[in-house]
Amino acid sequence: MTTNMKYKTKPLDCWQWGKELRLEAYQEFLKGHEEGKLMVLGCAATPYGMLAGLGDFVFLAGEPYGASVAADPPFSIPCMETYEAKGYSRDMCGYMRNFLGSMFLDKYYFTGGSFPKFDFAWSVRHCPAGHPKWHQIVSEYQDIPMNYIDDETMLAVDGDPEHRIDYVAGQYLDTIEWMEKVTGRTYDDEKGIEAMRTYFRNESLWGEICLLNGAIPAPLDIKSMFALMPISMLRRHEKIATDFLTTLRDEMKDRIANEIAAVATERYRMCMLTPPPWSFLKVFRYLETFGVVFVGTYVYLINSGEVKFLLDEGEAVPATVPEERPGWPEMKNREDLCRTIARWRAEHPFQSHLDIRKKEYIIIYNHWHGNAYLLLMNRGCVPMTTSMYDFQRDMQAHGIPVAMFEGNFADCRDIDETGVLDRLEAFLEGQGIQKLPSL
Amino acid sequence: MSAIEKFHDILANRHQYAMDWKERTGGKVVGGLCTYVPLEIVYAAGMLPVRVLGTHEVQDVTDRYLFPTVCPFCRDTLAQGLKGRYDYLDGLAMGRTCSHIQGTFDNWRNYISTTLVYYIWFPCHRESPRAVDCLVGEYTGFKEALEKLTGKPITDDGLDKAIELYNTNRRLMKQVYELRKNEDPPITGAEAMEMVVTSQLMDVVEHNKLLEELLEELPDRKLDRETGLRLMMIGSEMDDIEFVQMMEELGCTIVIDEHCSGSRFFWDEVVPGEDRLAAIASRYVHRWPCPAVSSNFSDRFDRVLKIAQDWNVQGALVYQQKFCDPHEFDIPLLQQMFKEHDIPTLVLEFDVTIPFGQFRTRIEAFLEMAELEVL
Amino acid sequence: MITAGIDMGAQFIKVVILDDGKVTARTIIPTGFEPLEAAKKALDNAMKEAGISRQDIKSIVATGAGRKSVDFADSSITEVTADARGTIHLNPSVRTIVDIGAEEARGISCDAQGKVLDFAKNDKCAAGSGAFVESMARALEIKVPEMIAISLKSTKEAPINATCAVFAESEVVSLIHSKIEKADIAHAVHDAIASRVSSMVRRIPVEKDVALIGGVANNAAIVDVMQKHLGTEIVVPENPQYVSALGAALSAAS
Amino acid sequence: MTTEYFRWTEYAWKNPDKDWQKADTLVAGIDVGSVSSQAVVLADDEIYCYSNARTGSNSPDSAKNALGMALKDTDIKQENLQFVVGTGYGRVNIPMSNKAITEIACHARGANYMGGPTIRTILDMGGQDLKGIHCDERGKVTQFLMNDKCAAGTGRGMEVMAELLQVPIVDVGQMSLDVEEEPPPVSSTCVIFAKSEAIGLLRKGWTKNMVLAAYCSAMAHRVVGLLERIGIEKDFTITGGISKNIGVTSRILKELKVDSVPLKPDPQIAGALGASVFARDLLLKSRK
Ligand SMILES: Nc1ncnc2c1ncn2[C@@H]1O[C@H](COP(=O)(O)OP(=O)(O)O)[C@@H](O)[C@H]1O
Ligand SMILES: Nc1ncnc2c1ncn2[C@@H]1O[C@H](COP(=O)(O)OP(=O)(O)O)[C@@H](O)[C@H]1O
Ligand code: SF4
Ligand code: SF4
Ligand code: SF4
Repeated sequence: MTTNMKYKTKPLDCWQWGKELRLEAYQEFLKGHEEGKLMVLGCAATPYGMLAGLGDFVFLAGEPYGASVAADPPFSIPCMETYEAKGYSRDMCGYMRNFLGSMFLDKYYFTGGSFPKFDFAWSVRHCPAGHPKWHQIVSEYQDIPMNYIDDETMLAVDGDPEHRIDYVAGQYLDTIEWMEKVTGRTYDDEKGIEAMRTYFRNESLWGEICLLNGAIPAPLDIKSMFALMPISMLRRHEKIATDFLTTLRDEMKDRIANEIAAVATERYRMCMLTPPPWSFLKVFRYLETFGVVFVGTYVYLINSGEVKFLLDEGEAVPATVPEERPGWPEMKNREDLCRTIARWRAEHPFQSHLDIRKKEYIIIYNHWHGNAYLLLMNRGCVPMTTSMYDFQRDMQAHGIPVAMFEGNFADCRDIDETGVLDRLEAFLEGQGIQKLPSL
Repeated sequence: MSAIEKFHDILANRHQYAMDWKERTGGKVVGGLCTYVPLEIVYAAGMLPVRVLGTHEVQDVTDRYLFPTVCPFCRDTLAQGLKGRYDYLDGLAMGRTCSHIQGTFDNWRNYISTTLVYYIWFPCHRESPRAVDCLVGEYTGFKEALEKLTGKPITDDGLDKAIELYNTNRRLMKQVYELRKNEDPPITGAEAMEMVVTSQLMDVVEHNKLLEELLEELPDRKLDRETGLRLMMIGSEMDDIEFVQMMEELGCTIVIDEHCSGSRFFWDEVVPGEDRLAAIASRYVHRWPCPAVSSNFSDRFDRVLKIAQDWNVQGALVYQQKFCDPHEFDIPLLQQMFKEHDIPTLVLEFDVTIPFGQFRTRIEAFLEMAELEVL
Repeated sequence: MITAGIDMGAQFIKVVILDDGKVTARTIIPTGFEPLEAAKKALDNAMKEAGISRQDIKSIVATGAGRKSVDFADSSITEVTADARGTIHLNPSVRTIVDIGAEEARGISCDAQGKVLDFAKNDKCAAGSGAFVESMARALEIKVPEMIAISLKSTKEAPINATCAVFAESEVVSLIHSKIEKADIAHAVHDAIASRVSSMVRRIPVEKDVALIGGVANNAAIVDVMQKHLGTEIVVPENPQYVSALGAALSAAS
Repeated sequence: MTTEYFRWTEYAWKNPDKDWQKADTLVAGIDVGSVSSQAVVLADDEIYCYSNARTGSNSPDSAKNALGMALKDTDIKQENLQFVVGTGYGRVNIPMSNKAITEIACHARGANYMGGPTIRTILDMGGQDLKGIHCDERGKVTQFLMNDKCAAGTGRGMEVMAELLQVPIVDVGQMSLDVEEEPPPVSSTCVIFAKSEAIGLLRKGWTKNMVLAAYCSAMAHRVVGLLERIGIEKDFTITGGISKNIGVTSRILKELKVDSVPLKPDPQIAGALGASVFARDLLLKSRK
């Protein structure tokens, strides 16, 4: 094995810009009310571009916020302790505990100021019971209205039946009326549609970026992906995000053409299915000392519909935006908008049918030229862990080596760092991968 | 044998009962995970719906299928399937509730060979006016699947009859619950629980017959012990009769409950309508909600408080399966509500097997809190 | 060629000296607070036993939880690799290895060359380990060997549910109170451990032959219940506690 | 036999000024805990004698032993006791008791006896359990919370630590305060894992005092978490064996920013004392 093979590497040109955009998004919250914007709480999968129909808004998704808090233990621990002191259990979703704790403490992470008060909360029920229940607590505590969309469709192997789409689309329609009622504003269909067009475009761009990472050497590593992801997550409805993502995509193509790597010593490529352990991102750095590079994780590809899996061909391609798809109507009015969102979401649900997901995992692994999967067992997240063993068996049956470790990935107190590193080292040893001679 | 003893017996031999039923009637048996499978439709297909439950034994067969933080009830349930105790099932159905039981369902589908495994995508946005229509769509598919399994159509007549029988069943159980309002209830909490759990396992015709017998016996029945403190039980899945017995022996009586092997399961009837499936769907959408499908605290809390007051309870035992997030979310506010109404609460967390010793101390201390007044 | 393997366990340090594939010395001493000193001492003892000096040893490989602290070793390998190596050397037909040590248990699946295919470890729970046996023996107020002996004579099932070592201790005490025979309690203790370990081991494919190694493999009662739980016969290689150290010494030789 | 560092000295005490023969009521409370057992004899409403012993492997013997120790230097015979209440984890297996009452009620009652009617919150830290208890002015429990799932942060955990570091348990608290700077708390209070963690710290060159400080503060922190869930109303006091471990208690008080009412003669007998107070009440009631 050529242990010392080195690729060229250099920092991303657009990195600084990305950082600014990200911070801007979080800071907007402070001036939101002053500037007369609507302040809305949602979750990562809420198609919040729709809110544009109500005028200017700022949107906060609970999970990325919770993840940011989790990555900073001195801030995170008091949050979780405050949450527990209210009588809530320690074994629940870590993002949520950080988020709610921060609300109970009245401390907003990004600025240290007080926690924003929302005009309303609007979630999707993409993890059974989770998000609407979480928002229920916010709604009780802040005394604000809440609503949610139940759309975590169980994609039947041969597509969702029409009545489910009717139900989901109908909920979006009802929500628009509800929003008008609770905000006293009138919904402008045109604006809502326009923002959602941008939203879809940006999702597809992000999917394209993730897929480009299949190149050898990988132009981006997972740490950078996680850092840039909030742009695709929080600013999906903005044109500026399109500009940024286009620049990023082009830069990646450029890097690929010139074989510029994210990690100079890349020699073993690993893939994941879930978000990372936020308080323990150094695990990736540690594995780099073995020449291991993480090229991507499944969840950020599908959680809002960025990639299309061609199951029969065994390929993954960037999803086309709805209006460019054969058989999908142009969005002309509110009904079209709601139906399009429902269909779009149904095709890329967070929890599609297991048999389909298994196929997708293999496809994306091949696309990324993976050497192994790392499965993270997040104690705080039942939806993403219940079937992990099943996936593990399936991957192994396809000859894919699988490493695995568990912990609560948004709770720094609940992860045994030494144990985990030890376990990963044993796994790599089994794969014949040794630590690189110090560089 | 008294009706109460019969319930007890059937519960202890529930698999035998189901297998005998198959032999007697030549019918098929469909297992259900959770309480969102429309019993009326299964019964109208000439099949016996039975709820799949665990046994509270230690087991080591599920660790390779379910992650350790899946609730113990779901692990216990899957273990039964893996051990082959439900091999007699012709079908298994589930109505969407929480992600834990979904894990049980998925593994059942993949690793246990039951002929028909069916998932009903229950619309969990119960407040949405569109939920019933969606559920009718789901039921239509479910009905077809059952018809294919039996080779016989499900008729409107059959549905009417099933609706009528289950409504009767619910009404009779409610009558029994009414008697628990008495100053000295004629039936213990453990016995009442056996009655409800058997209703989830038995042919409804036979269960109705036993209920009628029971309602004749109860007026003359007196418990051989004092009622003690009147308690309510609230929480996630609960069929640990032994635990309830232990608890009541310590000097209290469970007079009312709110869980899915109790009131929550049978409280609401189907309001018959021209469109049978819509009538049934409406019942399941609007029924007393399991917190796993409800994102509206007050909907549940108002009902809980009302029965607590109607049954004149002096304390509430709030329990949850370990790791059960849908219920954990509700507990702090539920406790707060009880506190505002001067009803003391005790919260317990259940595992497949429970530490009797520790629980005992807590329950006794809880009872003492109310009783030591005498000193 | 002479090589040495050092297994830095949580409770014991084991050293094996290998001379052209033959074990010439085997030593064990408690890890204590100064593991590095202890490791040196264990190695010294081993060299004495083998009648060799430091210069004779071609290469030293360390393994075990404290492997990285052994500054005089030439390299280190994880316990998982060492276990597989050592076991296959002794019993080439083994495909599944269960190692139960003082604080940890693991299951390893490997091929005929000793290459690790998959493995599972217990996460942050001491309930399936030697420490658990020892603390239960304390609760029973008997010594471990006696506990093993009476356990093998048990005739009745008794339940132990708690997985937290401390709570299990009080369960043991309450079983004593309810006049359950000590033999049956001892059996229940072993059964509880075996149940925990085997449910962890089942996460990897369990194929024959199955070997049990680590210090706890000396515990005949555990071997007995493990066979029942895994539903298969279990081989215990000679000197099971030294298998990791042997694996490290073998790795030093290659 | 090697030294057993976890052991504290067993002891008994007798009231020199009281003549039990003159008392109208003579009752006892016996607390058989998971680690320790106490017996308290109450003559009228005054403590006549008490003992504090280690629990053995069975409750009846432990109860007999504790009572025997308390009565040893007196001429009271067991038959002289008019009513006995058993409490603690072994309460149902105390042969000489007339009634069993939980340690939760007894600790509240005992704390009320020793600390006065202003006590509202009691923290009982025993061998296996942590309890936060609220009571009213008569010492009647109004609410309580116990740890479950895991025994981290209890007396047994502290014993394992004492044994491991070879420090007598009675010195643990003082030593843990004897550090220049408060080290960060250990991350795991789980009894088994704290052990390997402590070893790791010692290997890193920490002193025993620092390890103890880190462990005591982790334990204090855990306890504070439990107390915050139930809420603290003044006056506050601490009972149980760990109340004698100043390393833990001082850190708890510091974190909670409250004072605790000292309990005389002995916070560890709160359970048995409460039981004896109940015994007296029950005796008087039965006479009516
Ligand atoms: N002869 C024996 N009988 C029973 N148990 C034993 C025996 N020898 C060792 N053990 C147990 O094995 C454990 C130590 O195993 P070992 O593999 O050396 O652990 P580690 O490598 O973690 O230090 C101890 O817990 C001890 O109780
Ligand atoms: N004198 C002492 N100094 C410090 N710690 C003590 C002392 N006596 C007892 N302890 C601690 O108290 C614990 C026992 O607490 P106790 O309340 O007596 O237990 P139980 O639950 O059995 O009633 C012991 O495990 C030990 O950690
Ligand atoms: S999906 Fe998992 S991580 Fe995300 S909110 Fe739900 S429980 Fe938490
Ligand atoms: S409480 Fe709800 S989700 Fe849980 S078992 Fe009962 S019906 Fe199912
Ligand atoms: S609602 Fe709770 S008890 Fe019921 S299946 Fe889900 S996690 Fe388990």
